[in-house]
Amino acid sequence: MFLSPKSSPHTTNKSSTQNLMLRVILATLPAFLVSSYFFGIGPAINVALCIIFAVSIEAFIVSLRKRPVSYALKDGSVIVTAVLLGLALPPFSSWWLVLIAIGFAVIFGKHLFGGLGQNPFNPAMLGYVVVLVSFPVAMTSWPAPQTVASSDALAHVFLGTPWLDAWSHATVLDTLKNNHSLTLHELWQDYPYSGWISSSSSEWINLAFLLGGLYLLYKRVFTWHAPVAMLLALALMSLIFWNGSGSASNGSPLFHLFSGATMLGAFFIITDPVSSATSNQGRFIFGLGVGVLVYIIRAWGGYPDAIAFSVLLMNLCAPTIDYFTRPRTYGQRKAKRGFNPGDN
Amino acid sequence: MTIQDMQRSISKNALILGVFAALTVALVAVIQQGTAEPIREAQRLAKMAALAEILPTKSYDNSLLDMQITLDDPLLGNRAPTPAYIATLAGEPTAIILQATAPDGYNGAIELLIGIMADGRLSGVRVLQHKETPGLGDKIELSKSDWITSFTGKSLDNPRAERWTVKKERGDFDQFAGATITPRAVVKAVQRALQYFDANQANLFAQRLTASAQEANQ
Amino acid sequence: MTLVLIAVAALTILSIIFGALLGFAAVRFRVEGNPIVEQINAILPQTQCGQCGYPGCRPYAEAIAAGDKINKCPPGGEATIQALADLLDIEPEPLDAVEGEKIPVVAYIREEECIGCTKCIQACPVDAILGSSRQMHTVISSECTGCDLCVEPCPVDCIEMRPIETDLRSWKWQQPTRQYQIIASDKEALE
Amino acid sequence: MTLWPLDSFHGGIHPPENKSQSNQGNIQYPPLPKRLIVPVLQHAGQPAEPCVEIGNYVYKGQLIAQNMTAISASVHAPSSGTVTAIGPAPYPHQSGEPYLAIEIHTDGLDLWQEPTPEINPSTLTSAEIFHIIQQSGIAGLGGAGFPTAIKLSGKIMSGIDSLIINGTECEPYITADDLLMRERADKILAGVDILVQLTRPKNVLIAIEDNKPEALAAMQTALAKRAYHVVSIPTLYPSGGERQLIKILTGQEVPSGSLPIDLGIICQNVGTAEAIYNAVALGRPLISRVTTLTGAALKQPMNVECLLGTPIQELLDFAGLDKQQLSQVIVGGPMMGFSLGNPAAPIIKTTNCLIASTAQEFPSPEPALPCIRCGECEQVCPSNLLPQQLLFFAMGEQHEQLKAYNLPDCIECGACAYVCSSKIPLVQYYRAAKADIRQHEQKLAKAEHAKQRYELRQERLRLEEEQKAAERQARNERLARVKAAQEQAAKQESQQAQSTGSISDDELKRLKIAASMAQVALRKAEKQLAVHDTEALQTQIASLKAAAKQAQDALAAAEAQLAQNSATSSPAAAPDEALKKAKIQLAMRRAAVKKAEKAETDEASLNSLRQALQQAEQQLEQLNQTHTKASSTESTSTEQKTAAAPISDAMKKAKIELAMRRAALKKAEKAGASADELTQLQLAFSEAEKNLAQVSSPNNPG
Amino acid sequence: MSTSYKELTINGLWKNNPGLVQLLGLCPLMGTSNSTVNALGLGLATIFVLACSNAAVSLIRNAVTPAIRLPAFVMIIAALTTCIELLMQAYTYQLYLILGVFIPLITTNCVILGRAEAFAAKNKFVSSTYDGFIMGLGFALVLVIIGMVRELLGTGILFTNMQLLFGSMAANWQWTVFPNYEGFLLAVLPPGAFLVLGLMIALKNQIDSYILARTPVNMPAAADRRVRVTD
Amino acid sequence: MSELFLIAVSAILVNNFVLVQFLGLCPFMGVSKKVETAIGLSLATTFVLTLAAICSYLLQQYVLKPLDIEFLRTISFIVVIAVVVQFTEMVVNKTSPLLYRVLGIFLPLITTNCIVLGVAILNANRTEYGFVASSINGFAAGIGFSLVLVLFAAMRERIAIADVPKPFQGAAIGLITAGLMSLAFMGFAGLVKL
Ligand SMILES: Cc1cc2nc3c(=O)[nH]c(=O)nc-3n(C[C@H](O)[C@H](O)[C@H](O)COP(=O)(O)O)c2cc1C
Ligand SMILES: Cc1cc2nc3c(=O)[nH]c(=O)nc-3n(C[C@H](O)[C@H](O)[C@H](O)COP(=O)(O)O)c2cc1C
Ligand SMILES: Cc1cc2nc3c(=O)[nH]c(=O)nc-3n(C[C@H](O)[C@H](O)[C@H](O)COP(=O)(O)O)c2cc1C
Ligand SMILES: Cc1cc2nc3c(=O)[nH]c(=O)nc-3n(C[C@H](O)[C@H](O)[C@H](O)CO)c2cc1C
Ligand code: SF4
Ligand code: SF4
Ligand code: SF4
Ligand code: SF4
Ligand code: FES
Repeated sequence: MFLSPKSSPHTTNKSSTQNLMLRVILATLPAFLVSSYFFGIGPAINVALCIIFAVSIEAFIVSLRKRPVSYALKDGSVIVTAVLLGLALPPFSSWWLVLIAIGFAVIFGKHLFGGLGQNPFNPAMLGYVVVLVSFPVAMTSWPAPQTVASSDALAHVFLGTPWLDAWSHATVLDTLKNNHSLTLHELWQDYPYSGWISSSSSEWINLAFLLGGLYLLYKRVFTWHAPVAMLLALALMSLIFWNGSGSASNGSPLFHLFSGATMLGAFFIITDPVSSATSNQGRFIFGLGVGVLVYIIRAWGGYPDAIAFSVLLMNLCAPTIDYFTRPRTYGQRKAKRGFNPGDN
Repeated sequence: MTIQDMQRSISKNALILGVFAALTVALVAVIQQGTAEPIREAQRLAKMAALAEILPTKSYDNSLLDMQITLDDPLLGNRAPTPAYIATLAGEPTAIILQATAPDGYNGAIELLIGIMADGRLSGVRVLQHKETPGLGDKIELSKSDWITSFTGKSLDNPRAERWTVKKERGDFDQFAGATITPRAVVKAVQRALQYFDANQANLFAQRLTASAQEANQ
Repeated sequence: MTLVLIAVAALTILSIIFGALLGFAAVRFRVEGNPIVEQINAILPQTQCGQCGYPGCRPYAEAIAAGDKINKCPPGGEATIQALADLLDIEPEPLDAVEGEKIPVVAYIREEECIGCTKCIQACPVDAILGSSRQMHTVISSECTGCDLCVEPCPVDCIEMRPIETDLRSWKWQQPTRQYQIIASDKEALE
Repeated sequence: MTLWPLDSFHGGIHPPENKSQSNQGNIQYPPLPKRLIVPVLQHAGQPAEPCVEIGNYVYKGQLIAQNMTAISASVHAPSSGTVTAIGPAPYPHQSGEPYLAIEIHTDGLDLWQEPTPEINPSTLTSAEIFHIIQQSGIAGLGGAGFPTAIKLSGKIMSGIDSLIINGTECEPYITADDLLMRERADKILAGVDILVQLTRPKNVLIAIEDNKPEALAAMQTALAKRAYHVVSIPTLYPSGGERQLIKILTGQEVPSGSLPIDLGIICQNVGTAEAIYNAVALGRPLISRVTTLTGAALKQPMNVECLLGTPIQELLDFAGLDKQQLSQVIVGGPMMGFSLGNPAAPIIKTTNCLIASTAQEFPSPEPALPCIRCGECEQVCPSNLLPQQLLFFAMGEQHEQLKAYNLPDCIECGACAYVCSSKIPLVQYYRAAKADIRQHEQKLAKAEHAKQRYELRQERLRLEEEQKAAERQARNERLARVKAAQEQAAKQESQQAQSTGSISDDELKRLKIAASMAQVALRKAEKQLAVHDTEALQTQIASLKAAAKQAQDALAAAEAQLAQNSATSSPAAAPDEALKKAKIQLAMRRAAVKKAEKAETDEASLNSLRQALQQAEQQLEQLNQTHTKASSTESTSTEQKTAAAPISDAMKKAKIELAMRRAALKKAEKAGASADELTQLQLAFSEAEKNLAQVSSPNNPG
Repeated sequence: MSTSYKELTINGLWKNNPGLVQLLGLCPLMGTSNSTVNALGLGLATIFVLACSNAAVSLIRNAVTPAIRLPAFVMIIAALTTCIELLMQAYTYQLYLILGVFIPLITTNCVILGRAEAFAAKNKFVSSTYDGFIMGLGFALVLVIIGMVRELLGTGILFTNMQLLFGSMAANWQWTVFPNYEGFLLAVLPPGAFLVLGLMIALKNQIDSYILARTPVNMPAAADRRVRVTD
Repeated sequence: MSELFLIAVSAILVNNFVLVQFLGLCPFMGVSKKVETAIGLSLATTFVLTLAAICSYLLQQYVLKPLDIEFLRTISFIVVIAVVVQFTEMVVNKTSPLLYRVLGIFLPLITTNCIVLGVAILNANRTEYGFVASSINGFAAGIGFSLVLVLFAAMRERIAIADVPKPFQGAAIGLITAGLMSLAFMGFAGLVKL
């Protein structure tokens, strides 16, 4: 009769993981719309492909493991991964590139470690980095905003018709990296789309991500610690190493905060609860680390944008951060942290 | 533990290890003796092959390796003094082979071997060593792409100085898709080497005498 | 040829010095005993049952220290293997036993059948059986380790191994069943 | 209300209160039940031992089970009536398993044994008060049920710092303390007075959550001139937890592993205070308590003062249980209570609330999703633990890690599971892990114990072996010396040397063990000495050496005496001798039979062997009889014999026979013997059984 | 220890494979497996050193004292490594340049010292030599397979530059498996090495458990092993 | 000065000896199941690495080079390393039980750790490295090793309790994690151009 009695508590609040995931997806909507404004159906194709591939791969793996498929899929986390990856990949990426990215994300990033909640690395960023290092050319070819016709785009994505040189367009960060002679003004000036701070599509997209992020913060999907720490660190670093001029000086704080994937990273990526540190203190350190690394790699490293690498690098540190930021439990004299050779 | 104990242990262990050392080192030394010559030969051959590749065979009749001088100049970008080889045809200098380093490759320094004819034209360029990304920057290797041969025949004023860069920066040289940094670095390094040669040509060819003297001394 | 001689001489001298140094250290800094055996022994369940193939836990500990497998102790089960693997920093292996882990048991002597032969007393490694010759014997169940060594020697088979009784106070919570375990099909999985 | 500086603890949650359903009316009195089930364990600790028998008449308040150990509480009859059963009975526990209880059929008279005069507690000494509390079976009524007497026993002499009276009642649904404070504030305070008299605290703090304004007002009013502080604390679950409350009120944290009393703080529930008043001033032991009956499946949620032992079913019916609606009964609050395994179970001292819930009220949980480390749980944990880490370690059964992450400090409050967005039953993982750890630790302790016993045994065997060897040698020497002379004497001697089962033998064994233990201790100390050479150790070794020598000497003396003894009592050994021979013969025959059986010898030879065996057995029996006679007539002491009446030899023999047959049968079955072999053995077996029956029937006095 | 040759073979190639099971010698396994030719070159060198060092150690096993056992063994291995280094330098100079530091590092390939300690120090000459050879072979096989997988995934081509090892006749052994292949850089970059080896180990585990599931377990009699603590 | 700093950054991050240059992988995989042991091995390795870099530099400069017997480099380096390690172990074992628990038990593992010999040889190959640069490189290699080892160990502690598919449990998932670590470290590519 009472074979396995259920323990207290007998009541819980209304929060649910599915709900959380749903909110995150919802919060990406502004950025998706802005992105679509600039790149047409590009983002939509990316996201759609990602979701289709991601769900099928997850279903396949779960059934390989003889686990209930519907149970694994219903949390919706794989869709979050897919949406975020889809938004991070350059628009009009070939279908096979998307497949490789999402495949690595879901298989190596998530399921080899046991599925939801157990992956040490951020799956979306893992997938991104895999294709970035494997196909750097394709991954650094962003189309110039509003230049690619839908039909050409579809042909490129699915049939592999070659990329027209005219489409290709260096992002601000690329330019910062490769051209050490522009003034800051020129850096922005190059981009004909009038914007708020200046004129690049990336500001608008970043602003949209910021909006979505604030919504999530308001809904208490995550705490402020990681995003604030990351933006703070990035701003501080760029302030310290900025000499006021243009691309020779690694860029101003505003430049760094609103270019590349900064806001996507701050509010959607490093807030991934699974792969970041757990305590508030730990998350703060995690965010700081990401911010500093982003700047180091952007300014002095070999890759134009650094969110993905920085996140992976800090994912790497997350267990260690957790290890060293354990809170002091009630009634314990001090927190059990770090290296105690004496015990065992 | 007694003193004798210790003495016995010390002498025993010392002896055994000493014997081992003698035996193993003897083996290695013998092999070394046997291979010393082939190794020198292999190194020589490898170098010869590399040098021969960038000079037309008909342009010289000396043994390049024997006509070696040592150069050190900031324009060459080398970290340490490097050898250079002078080719002569019937005693007259016809070309020089320099080593130069492009310090600003994508992943670090790229070491180049540059052959320059007496008239200032490039007879050929090869990459000795680099750390560029496989699949991207490594197209500067001849085995991956023949981009590097595009230098042959170019000289300091062909193309003009401002066109000594990649096409993207309105220069004459191709870049690889997605990898501008590597080719640009190589182009710049070659250009600097040409400038160096231009400035020091007389001096360099004069050194050949000292070089051969050194050779004789050795 | 001189090179060979130089080489041999140089390295030989070096080695003689090193050999002497180590020879000195070997005597000067000799350490007795093998603390690892103690640590291993502390992990073994001390049932002294001999199922590991050694006469008691300590001998098995010594064998492990000398390189034997760590998966031979059925009473210890997975937990012990895991602890040993942690201690020795090697991969845990599945238990090397036919039946795997057993439920805890104690010996029980059906006293009306006992003929008082003392065979079981002699067999019990922890002196958990009380009685003397021609008297009925009983097991002090709090001392019995459940090793069942006393069962076989008994000429009248009056000893049986009974599961340790549980009641309300020894009742314990079980981990909730994982969700996928509930719904998972029973087909052979990749697991 | 006094202004008292408040601190706060980490975390905490605000679940819906649901208190208004049950705190509207007054405390009700349900009818006297026909049958009371009074478990002997109603508190934390050891059960009490029943001290009545079936059929006894008991008065109300009469002691029916006595606490035998310190951490235990006595149990008294809640009403008068007849004891009708003592045995396992339904018990309020999540497992639904029964527990030892005393069942009383009430006679409806509700008779106290003697009229109890009211006394003024201030006339009593501390010792007297303490004695009364101890005798009255008072255990904490706040939920944990810790016997109050021990809680108070600690530092009564020196006085304490703070006495905290816990009226927070932070769990949703429960209103028992609320009502108690509203209606019986004076009694509670009178109880507090007694506690104050006993413990002389510097501060007395009565903590009440600010969602109970009536109770606060009532307590404040009743306070009159007393210098106690009624403190209103913010509503936050689990501020009623002892440790959390102490943090709120004093800013101090009870160190892990120690008790509030170590900080000079005692925390008692308001109900406990009332119970103390009842016991000390009115002479009434703890036999009833106020319990909240609530839940959507009840028509009239209320609070009742009910007798301990009242079946829960009856109380629920009293409050108008709607059986159709009922989905589960929760004992305690929704956060920490358990769902009742068996509705026939009674109210016990710790039962502060019963929630008869409907399915909508506490819907069965959605399937748990994996933990996503969202950290919600960590934010609310009042112990500042990392619940998600604990969860992973619990799933991986990593006990060391669990301890390193302070699982033992988890108070099982359920706040983490309440907020978990993946709806993981976290507390259950922790409970299971705690139980596993406890079990594992017990196992370790046992292993250590076994190791010691094993080593002692090995030591003993070794010593015995040495002893034997020495004796053997001595014997040989002696034999050589006396050579052919007095062969018989020599033989006797040797037999005595081997003889077992005499008194001094036991003594000898004891001495041997003592000697060997002394040796072991000595050797250990010496080993230690080899490592660290200290003076203390050296003196210790010296004394140990002396002790070892003493033990050896005593052993030697005893042995010498034994030798003498056996020399003098040699005639008595004669029948023994014959008996032994017979036994040996018997054993040999038996072995032969066994062997033959194993070797599957043909029936005929087996039979002949069996006959021989029987003969031997008969012989033995005869001898045994004469021996018993002899030993009973002779004045050899029989200390060593068991107190149990000796079973007649015939019977014993029959039993042995039976047992052997049974064994043979079993063995054959195991070995897969052929069918007719089996039947034969079975026949033999049943014969033996019959035999036994015959022998035992006339003999058996019962 | 008298293990049969069949057992040694199975051990070295599969059951106790140094690369897949013992996880020893990982550095060359990762560092030189970015193309088939590199892998093959180092694999052959390792086989040589392993077989010879096992042989040598088994010969001298009784002559060393515990204090200098390690230096002595290491010295033998290092000497053999230096020999092969010199030989490669003389006869496969280009490959020698490519493999670089990994050739002298054969000295510290844990498999070699591991086998010296675990097997050769306790066994006779012939079986030790054989064990060394087989272990080396097992190692080299894994190395070459990883090399092939990485080369193929990374470039779509197999057996490039075989002339470095086999001379000019091997120059055209190159085999373009996937024409027009974009190249999956990850495979030839450092992470690829770890991932490919990880996947290979998983594959081996899966094969093992498949085999285990197919073979009926013959229950060993538990009682055989039971030792009486008491008598 | 900045040259030395760059050498250190390169050895620790950009060209991390373990994840990028593939040295010292066996102990990296073998002794990374618990953070505590990983820290012990880290300390021991850093110690030996620094010592070995110093010793081998001296040996190279003052014995091998003058005598022109540089072909004995491998053999003499490894013998020095083995002897130093073994001697240290014996001394520590006897003199400080605590230090032995923390460091000593790992010392024997280090002789066969490629990273030690590897750094010594790479230093010797880099003719431009002087004494200080060689020692810094050795020390930084140790720090780089320690960094990834400790991070990896903390990560493996977490993976040990994850529900990893059966064939991947143990070494396989460890290697894959290491691969992903190496992937993350690729982010430092191009940071320092040495
Ligand atoms: C993994 C990776 C490796 C790269 N390797 C090289 C390289 O070897 N050489 C190079 O010039 N650029 C390299 N790059 C740089 C990018 O391709 C960079 O965006 C490019 O040089 C800019 O060139 P573009 O002007 O043709 O877009 C690499 C980038 C990535 C992501
Ligand atoms: C073994 C044990 C011994 C205890 N001894 C004392 C004691 O001596 N004094 C005391 O005040 N409380 C003692 N307690 C009780 C606790 O302090 C505490 O009051 C009890 O566990 C209920 O608290 P809770 O409901 O907040 O968990 C003891 C508890 C246990 C488990
Ligand atoms: C989470 C939690 C909540 C508790 N809430 C209350 C409460 O509201 N009221 C109360 O009297 N005891 C509460 N207790 C029990 C107290 O910790 C403590 O046992 C009690 O106040 C001691 O008094 P007693 O021995 O008189 O029962 C709670 C315990 C826990 C662990
Ligand atoms: C706030 C939030 C942020 C998330 N960010 C990511 C992300 O950056 N990348 C990703 O793959 N999944 C993300 N997820 C989804 C989910 O956590 C992820 O699939 C798990 O890492 C898979 O185990 C996010 C989920 C939440 C609630
Ligand atoms: S099997 Fe285990 S419990 Fe039994 S003797 Fe061996 S080690 Fe001890
Ligand atoms: S009584 Fe039996 S089962 Fe128990 S410990 Fe002794 S021999 Fe083992
Ligand atoms: S149940 Fe334990 S872990 Fe959970 S919140 Fe309460 S004290 Fe913390
Ligand atoms: S609240 Fe639940 S899901 Fe969130 S971290 Fe805690 S246990 Fe995990
Ligand atoms: S092979 Fe490099 S450490 Fe083992």
